[in-house]
Amino acid sequence: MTKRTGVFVCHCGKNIAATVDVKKVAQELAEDDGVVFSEDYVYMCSDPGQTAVIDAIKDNDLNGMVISCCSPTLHEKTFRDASELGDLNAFQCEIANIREQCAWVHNDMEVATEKALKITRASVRRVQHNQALEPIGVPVTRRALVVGAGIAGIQAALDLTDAGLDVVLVEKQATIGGNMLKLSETFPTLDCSQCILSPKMVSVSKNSKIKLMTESEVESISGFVGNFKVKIKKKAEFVDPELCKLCDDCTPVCPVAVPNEYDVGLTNRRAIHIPFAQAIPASFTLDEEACLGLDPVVCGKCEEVCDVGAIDYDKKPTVTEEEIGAIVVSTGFDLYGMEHMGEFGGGRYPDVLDGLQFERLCSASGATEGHIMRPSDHKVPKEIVFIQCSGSRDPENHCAYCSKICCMYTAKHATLYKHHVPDGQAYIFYIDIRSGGKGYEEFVQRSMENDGVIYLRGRVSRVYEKDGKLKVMGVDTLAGRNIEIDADMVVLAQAMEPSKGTAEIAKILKIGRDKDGFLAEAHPKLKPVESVTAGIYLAGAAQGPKDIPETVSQAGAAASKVIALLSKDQLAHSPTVAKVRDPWCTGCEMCVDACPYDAIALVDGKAHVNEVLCEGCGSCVGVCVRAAIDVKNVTQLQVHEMISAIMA
Amino acid sequence: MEKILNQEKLREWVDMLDDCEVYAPAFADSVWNFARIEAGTDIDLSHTNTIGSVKEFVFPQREVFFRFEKKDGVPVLTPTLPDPKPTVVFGVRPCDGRGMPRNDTVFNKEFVDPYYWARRDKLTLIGLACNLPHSPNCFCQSVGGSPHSEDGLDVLMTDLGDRFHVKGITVKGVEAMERGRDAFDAVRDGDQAEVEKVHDTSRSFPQRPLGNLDAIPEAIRENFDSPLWADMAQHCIGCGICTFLCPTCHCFDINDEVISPTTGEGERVRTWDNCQFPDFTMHTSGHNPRADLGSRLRQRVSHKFLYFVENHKTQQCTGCGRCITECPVGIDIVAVLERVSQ
Amino acid sequence: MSNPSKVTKAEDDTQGRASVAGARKPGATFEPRIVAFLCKWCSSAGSDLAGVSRIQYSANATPITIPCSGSVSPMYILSAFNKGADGVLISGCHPGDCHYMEGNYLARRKLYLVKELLQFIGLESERFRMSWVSAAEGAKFAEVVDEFVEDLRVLGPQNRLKAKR
Amino acid sequence: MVNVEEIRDYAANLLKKGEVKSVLGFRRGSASAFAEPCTITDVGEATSLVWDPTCLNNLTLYLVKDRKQQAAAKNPDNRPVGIVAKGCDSRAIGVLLQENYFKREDVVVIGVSCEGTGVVDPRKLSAKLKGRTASRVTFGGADGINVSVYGDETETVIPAREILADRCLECRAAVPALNDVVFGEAVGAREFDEPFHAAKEAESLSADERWATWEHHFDRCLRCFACRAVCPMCYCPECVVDSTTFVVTLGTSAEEKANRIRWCERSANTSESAVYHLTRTIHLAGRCIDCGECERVCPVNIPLRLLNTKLEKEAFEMFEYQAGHDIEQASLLSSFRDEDPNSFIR
Amino acid sequence: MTDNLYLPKIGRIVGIDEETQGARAIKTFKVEFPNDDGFEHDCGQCAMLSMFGKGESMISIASSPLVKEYKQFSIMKMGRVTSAFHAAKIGDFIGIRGPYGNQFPLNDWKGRDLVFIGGGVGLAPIWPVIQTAVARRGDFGKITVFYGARTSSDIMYEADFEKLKASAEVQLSVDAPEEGWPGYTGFVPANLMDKAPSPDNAIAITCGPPIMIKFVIQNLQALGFADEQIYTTIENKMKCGVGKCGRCNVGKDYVCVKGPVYSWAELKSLPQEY
Ligand SMILES: Cc1cc2nc3c(=O)[nH]c(=O)nc-3n(C[C@H](O)[C@H](O)[C@H](O)COP(=O)(O)OP(=O)(O)OC[C@H]3O[C@@H](n4cnc5c(N)ncnc54)[C@H](O)[C@@H]3O)c2cc1C
Ligand SMILES: Cc1cc2nc3c(=O)[nH]c(=O)nc-3n(C[C@H](O)[C@H](O)[C@H](O)COP(=O)(O)OP(=O)(O)OC[C@H]3O[C@@H](n4cnc5c(N)ncnc54)[C@H](O)[C@@H]3O)c2cc1C
Ligand code: SF4
Ligand code: SF4
Ligand code: SF4
Ligand code: SF4
Ligand code: SF4
Ligand code: SF4
Repeated sequence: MTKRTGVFVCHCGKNIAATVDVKKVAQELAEDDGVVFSEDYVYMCSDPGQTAVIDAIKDNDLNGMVISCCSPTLHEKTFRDASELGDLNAFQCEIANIREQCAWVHNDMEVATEKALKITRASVRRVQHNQALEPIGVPVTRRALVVGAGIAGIQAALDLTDAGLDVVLVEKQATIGGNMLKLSETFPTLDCSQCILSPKMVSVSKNSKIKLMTESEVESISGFVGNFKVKIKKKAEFVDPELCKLCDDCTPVCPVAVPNEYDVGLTNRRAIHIPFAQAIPASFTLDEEACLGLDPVVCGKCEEVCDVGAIDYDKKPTVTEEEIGAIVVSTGFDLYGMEHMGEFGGGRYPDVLDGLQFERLCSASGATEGHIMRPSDHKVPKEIVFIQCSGSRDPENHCAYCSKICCMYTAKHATLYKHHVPDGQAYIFYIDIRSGGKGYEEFVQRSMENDGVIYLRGRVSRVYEKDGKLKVMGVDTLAGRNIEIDADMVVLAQAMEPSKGTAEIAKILKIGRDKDGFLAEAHPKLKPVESVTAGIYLAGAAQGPKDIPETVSQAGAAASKVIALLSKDQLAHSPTVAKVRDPWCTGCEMCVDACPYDAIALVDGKAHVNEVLCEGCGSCVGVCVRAAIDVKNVTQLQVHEMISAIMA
Repeated sequence: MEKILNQEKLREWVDMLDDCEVYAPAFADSVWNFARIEAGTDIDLSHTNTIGSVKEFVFPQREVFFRFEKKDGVPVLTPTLPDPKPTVVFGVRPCDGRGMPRNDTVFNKEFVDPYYWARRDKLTLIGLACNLPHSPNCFCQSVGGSPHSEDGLDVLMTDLGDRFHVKGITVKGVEAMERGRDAFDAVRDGDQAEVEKVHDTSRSFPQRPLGNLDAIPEAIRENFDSPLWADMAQHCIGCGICTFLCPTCHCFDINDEVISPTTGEGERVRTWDNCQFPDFTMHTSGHNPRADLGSRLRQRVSHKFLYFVENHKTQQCTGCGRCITECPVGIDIVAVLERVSQ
Repeated sequence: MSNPSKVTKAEDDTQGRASVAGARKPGATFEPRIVAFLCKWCSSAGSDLAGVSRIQYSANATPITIPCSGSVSPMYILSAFNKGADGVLISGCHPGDCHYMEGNYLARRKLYLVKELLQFIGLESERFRMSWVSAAEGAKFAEVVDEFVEDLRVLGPQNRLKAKR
Repeated sequence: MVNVEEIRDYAANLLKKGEVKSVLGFRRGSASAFAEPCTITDVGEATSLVWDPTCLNNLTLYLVKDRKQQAAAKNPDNRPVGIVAKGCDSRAIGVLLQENYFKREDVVVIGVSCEGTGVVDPRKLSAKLKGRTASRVTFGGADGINVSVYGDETETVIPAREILADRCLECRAAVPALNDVVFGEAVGAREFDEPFHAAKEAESLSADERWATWEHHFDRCLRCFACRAVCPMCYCPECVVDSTTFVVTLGTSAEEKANRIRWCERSANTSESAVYHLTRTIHLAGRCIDCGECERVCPVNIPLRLLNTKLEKEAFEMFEYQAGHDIEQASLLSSFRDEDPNSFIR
Repeated sequence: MTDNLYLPKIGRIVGIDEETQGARAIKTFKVEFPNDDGFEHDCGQCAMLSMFGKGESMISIASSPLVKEYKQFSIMKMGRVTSAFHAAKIGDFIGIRGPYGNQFPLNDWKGRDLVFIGGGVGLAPIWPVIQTAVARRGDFGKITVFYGARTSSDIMYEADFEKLKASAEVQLSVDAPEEGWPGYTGFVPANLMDKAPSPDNAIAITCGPPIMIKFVIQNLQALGFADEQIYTTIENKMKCGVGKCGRCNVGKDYVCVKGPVYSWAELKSLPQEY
């Protein structure tokens, strides 16, 4: 086919034209092979600009065009849409980025023009080998999977069912609720966490559109957006939730006591137990690891006492496969391990607690039924020190990022402490206070003013035990003095980190993680709830530290993305996928091994690409020694042409 | 012109050719090959046959025909005819020497190849007779040559132990000898006899027989469609070493090498090619008249021992034995001819 | 374990400096030509960020945006050098951050081998460079390019693999 | 000592029982003192089989050739092929199996252990004889290799160390691991030379020195592609460095042929030859099993093995990868480990 | 100094005709010599055409030797060079050297009937013969032209065929049945058999795809044409065009020099290598 390529060079007002001689670029390109139209224009993306493009396509019968303008992330879609309006396939339009990658970063006109020419010329050579492509249509399963049933997962699941979708809600613990279940009151309004959470948990259990699977984890996934197949492994269900009457006859007979995770280790529980009074599903559960061996010969006491015969040691783990259209991942957070905070006595002194443990101390359902007392001697602490940013914002030793909520929950903790111990004194060491949020700043102010909390700006260098007290050595940088406090209790506002197993689930679901290990959003601004893999969305603290309101809104956002996605009969998958040149392929399977999406399989001894699974990353291209595979519209020929255009 | 050159005077002669580029065999990377000689002291004529043949001096691996570029939209061509310095090559074995006239024929017939001749005209070949065939694969005598053949050489030297007998054969050769006049001594009584003796001895060394040379063309012709070829080429890997190293193989490819796709600059280049490569004869359509190794072996052998004979009345093989010795899988043109002749 | 790149790096530098200083005419600055293969998701976005932040850097590197550093065929690198590039840069996402999960790990292994090979045949080690630049690291991108250009200025034009025409 | 009669009997038996259509082995040829490859199909021919340190070739190449022939044939004969294989050759079979080039049941591997020796390096021999041709090369037992030169039939013994191929001196797996039968003693590693020592030596030179070496070599390359032609791993239907479209099917369009990428030109000069050799080296990363064939066949003796072993060394030291060792493993370039070297990246 | 035979003359495309479309499109190019250094040619000869940067291809000169102002070439899009031609515009420059090869011995055919049988792009090499024969109408007996294409829109030189009808018998055929097609439907060899031209004092000249030639020759023989009465041209891959690069040989003949025109009698004496 004779090449009829159009080139459009944008001034972007003065943004480009100030450093790039756009006229020259347009003129020189007009001389290039196959270029039949080349012009510059003040604002390509404006309405008249786009009209000019559309007209030029028609008038010159263009079969390819390059818009030399800003980054393709901004206007690729604009121009591809314009292209379609001009009856030119969207994929015959390419963007040459001469603004961000040229005009804005250079100031010498001659040099920048030279580079703009190369960039544009390379794009022209590329587009001349572009294929017209149509998006690949994919049918949809109208069913969603939510992984992790903290508040994020619960909210997302409920929102999804509101839209009439079926949901599979997978939670690895025995009850849903996540970390919020452990909180006592919540800032800034100090309403009781469980009071606002329980109704939602109950809605989940009552909701016929939700298939709740606790003590379950995603084992593997195959398929693609709209058509995932997910294998879910459920631990052996030794206690039948249908039969269990919550009589609590079993726990007294159980000889094993282990730390209770819901009390963050402040209390113990039995091997057979109910995690929480309000647990959903409401049932006792048997901790396989703690149990003496599921063996009636060794123990078998609980089975004996259970009247209804709800206990069965012979139950096996089950794996079910679910067909799923889209996924919300809300696997939440864990607190950064206390053992890392050796200098603060974390993990060493019983009276150095983390934030969640303190929540449990404050909580009426907690170990002390809401009385704040030292775990070591059950004395009421009179002097209490809170250390903020414990493990956060410390790139050298701990986490580089700000955990965002610690300022707020520490203020909450100090306030709650004053409510429980009016004659006590609370100190807070902080670096600075970050209280952005509705009513948050006021909340912090109140804790200072009404509750007499002493805020000390500075770092704590060491906490050690001396004479039954915890000596807190710190500096007050505002006053410029060293500070020593003999505290009864120290609470570390530990950093939030991705919950254990985030790496694994990310790997299983083939979604990326950011440098801190949180699940990576597709775009930090424009796609904050999308993961990098189509059809998988993120919600809650798994994506980054956040508080409940933010978690809930993100969950809603993720849900609405899923709803939008699954509202279509067919999904459009990008057609820039890999294509095998059959006669060249020898079936060596290197591409099969390299493909991160398992999109390639051998069929009759030749590699075959499942276009719907293929994301067009080109990992296969990079490994095929025979050059038998290419990604459409970024073929090796095209890259070769670009290299030669640049080096010419 | 016949002269005597004492062994130690050889360098003097070389030094007196200082306005020429002088090449002589050198042993490097475990092979003998022709290398530029800077001074007479570098010369070493203890060589066996060089791996590359003298054809490289007239038919280099890469020859630029012309440069092209676009000026104001019009192609401008600049021919790049070589203009080499006069070149003298020492130590050319007679089999290589015999290759030259055969190449001359090819580059002269019907159309004269200016690139070849620009180099050829400046080339003087100083041969060295073989006192002993250097390899069991030599068969120069079986193809009508001899270890002291003068065919194609400008000068023939014969090693008499402490001295060389040097014979100018062509005008160019005599000229080269004239230039080194002072280094030479006159031929004395008995020298001639000694030369004869050396030549006789080397001729008497057994060489691989080819049988009746005249009967070979007919034998090949008869066997054109024989399955023999495929059988004999069974282990051929199609590498083309046999032809690249052959002093008489001259096939080439012509390609455009682009320097800048934007300015349309580039060069049209001739490179070596040969009939053992699959794409040599493959049409764009994929059709290939010589698609298998058997037919390609047949082409190589037929070209040398049938077609060339039909066209030019002589074999296009000088019995240097390179294709036999260097074939990585032991394909042996003498054995092939033997089988075909049976 | 001996890493030849480490052993030879210092030498390369000094030799490069010495030979180029001798060869270059005084006053004439040599402008290296770099082909930069940028991953669409990170380094290309990072260079966009450099643009948005108006960070000024050398114009010697012309970008080619590719889907992922893992899609780089060694042929691209060889070809760029063959076509006369003084330096080749490949920039992708930090380990663990690959938009496609694993592409950059595949790239790392492959490009390590390419780098080792190029050095082994005696291409100056500074001419081939790989970097991790995320979408957030506009400044780093500028730095990587500037540093590269500086290093190449010292080395002078690349003639070893450049097509002899 | 490998008893060649055993190999002959075994081969004859395979043919007799019809378990294979042919046996690839070595026989004495007319062209030189070295053995030449042969394909025997008749039981009677088995007596011509030989086995000694002049059996240089890696016959695996002919398994590849056979597969190509059968694929093109109208009536393919897909019966198994027997092959005499040294340690290195069996690794080549391993890689080909790993890459699904054929199936295990398509080949009967008649393994021969190189025991305490290996094969003769013709280049070393040529260096010793200053280019003259050996007329006889025989195994001289523990002492080394007996050589007599054409025109002078006295026999000299050259110590094995001085004449065996470098790869044999460095070999750590001289017994074919992949086999159906092995002849000879299982002497695996021997104490001649450190693996990769030539590559390590080269690394210790400066970049300029290394370039001087390779410029010299690339410049000498004839671009005959014998190195590629002989390589069992270069089985691609069309090599990326060729600019001809070899694979022409009904569906191959003119555009496709016209747009065949020319990564390098056919010209034999340093730059184009460099692209060719670097391409080949990188394509053989994790696939080259060090049979040394490319180096052996090179008419101008370019030390190609050095390039390949360089990457073999990196694969081994950096990625703990050895070509042809594990046919189930993902290949070097299509796999990775989290702990792969990272420090070279900025 | 001798002429530099590898240095092409510069030609300029002054006309482009799209003959057929599809996978194997054919275009006819009219080429002039802007430097007035053109050459004369004979029927059946070829020229090496080049697109600088792409390479050279041997192409038959499709215009009559009597036309001096320009030369005409019909090129099928096959690979690198031919695709470059297909992308060319009027006004583009090309390289051209030649003429190469032998010619149809038109003078030996005086007074005889001429039967031309062409298919596809194979019409190009015999077209100048037809043109010349028609121009020298009196020299020959009956002139018949058989030509077959896939469909009616694939017929080359369509306009010229109309003119041709005045001086020759034209037998057109298409492979695929078409509504309203006045000519023959079916392959050329069948059409030939159908019309059965007499071999008496006739010469048959055929050119086309190998498979067509094979059947045409079979049929001609069946009609009683002797081997000496049948002429065709053969194509082998060529690079130099002057008998040196070594690849186009059929037996001892380099087709670029001794061919491409052969009588069937001659061809039969050569090995089958084309
Ligand atoms: C000490 C402290 C005090 C706080 N106080 C407040 C406050 O006062 N106000 C406020 O707004 N916010 C507060 N927060 C923040 C609040 O806890 C979080 O915003 C919220 O819990 C995040 O909810 P989530 O659903 O994202 O995560 P999580 O609550 O962590 O839920 C994640 C769920 O996913 C499950 N899960 C994890 N991995 C898997 C897997 N692989 N498969 C299946 N299930 C899995 C977990 O078991 C868990 O149930 C506080 C946080 C802390 C640490
Ligand atoms: C005597 C003769 C006359 C011809 N006349 C015509 C004609 O009139 N019209 C027409 O369309 N075609 C004709 N051809 C065929 C034409 O030469 C090839 O189709 C053309 O060379 C393909 O070149 P390419 O560059 O497109 O293909 P590529 O495969 O890209 O080119 C590779 C090179 O191979 C050579 N080559 C490949 N196939 C052939 C072939 N079949 N014949 C000769 N050389 C080849 C050419 O040198 C070409 O430069 C003729 C061929 C010959 C020998
Ligand atoms: S890597 Fe290439 S040759 Fe191997 S299976 Fe994949 S596409 Fe085919
Ligand atoms: S005969 Fe030998 S040298 Fe010639 S191509 Fe075949 S294998 Fe190579
Ligand atoms: S055919 Fe062989 S023996 Fe004869 S000249 Fe050529 S290389 Fe020498
Ligand atoms: S034998 Fe082959 S390569 Fe040699 S001249 Fe003849 S055709 Fe050419
Ligand atoms: S060099 Fe690479 S592409 Fe070429 S044949 Fe070898 S493996 Fe295949
Ligand atoms: S065998 Fe030697 S000369 Fe031939 S291409 Fe390979 S390296 Fe070059």
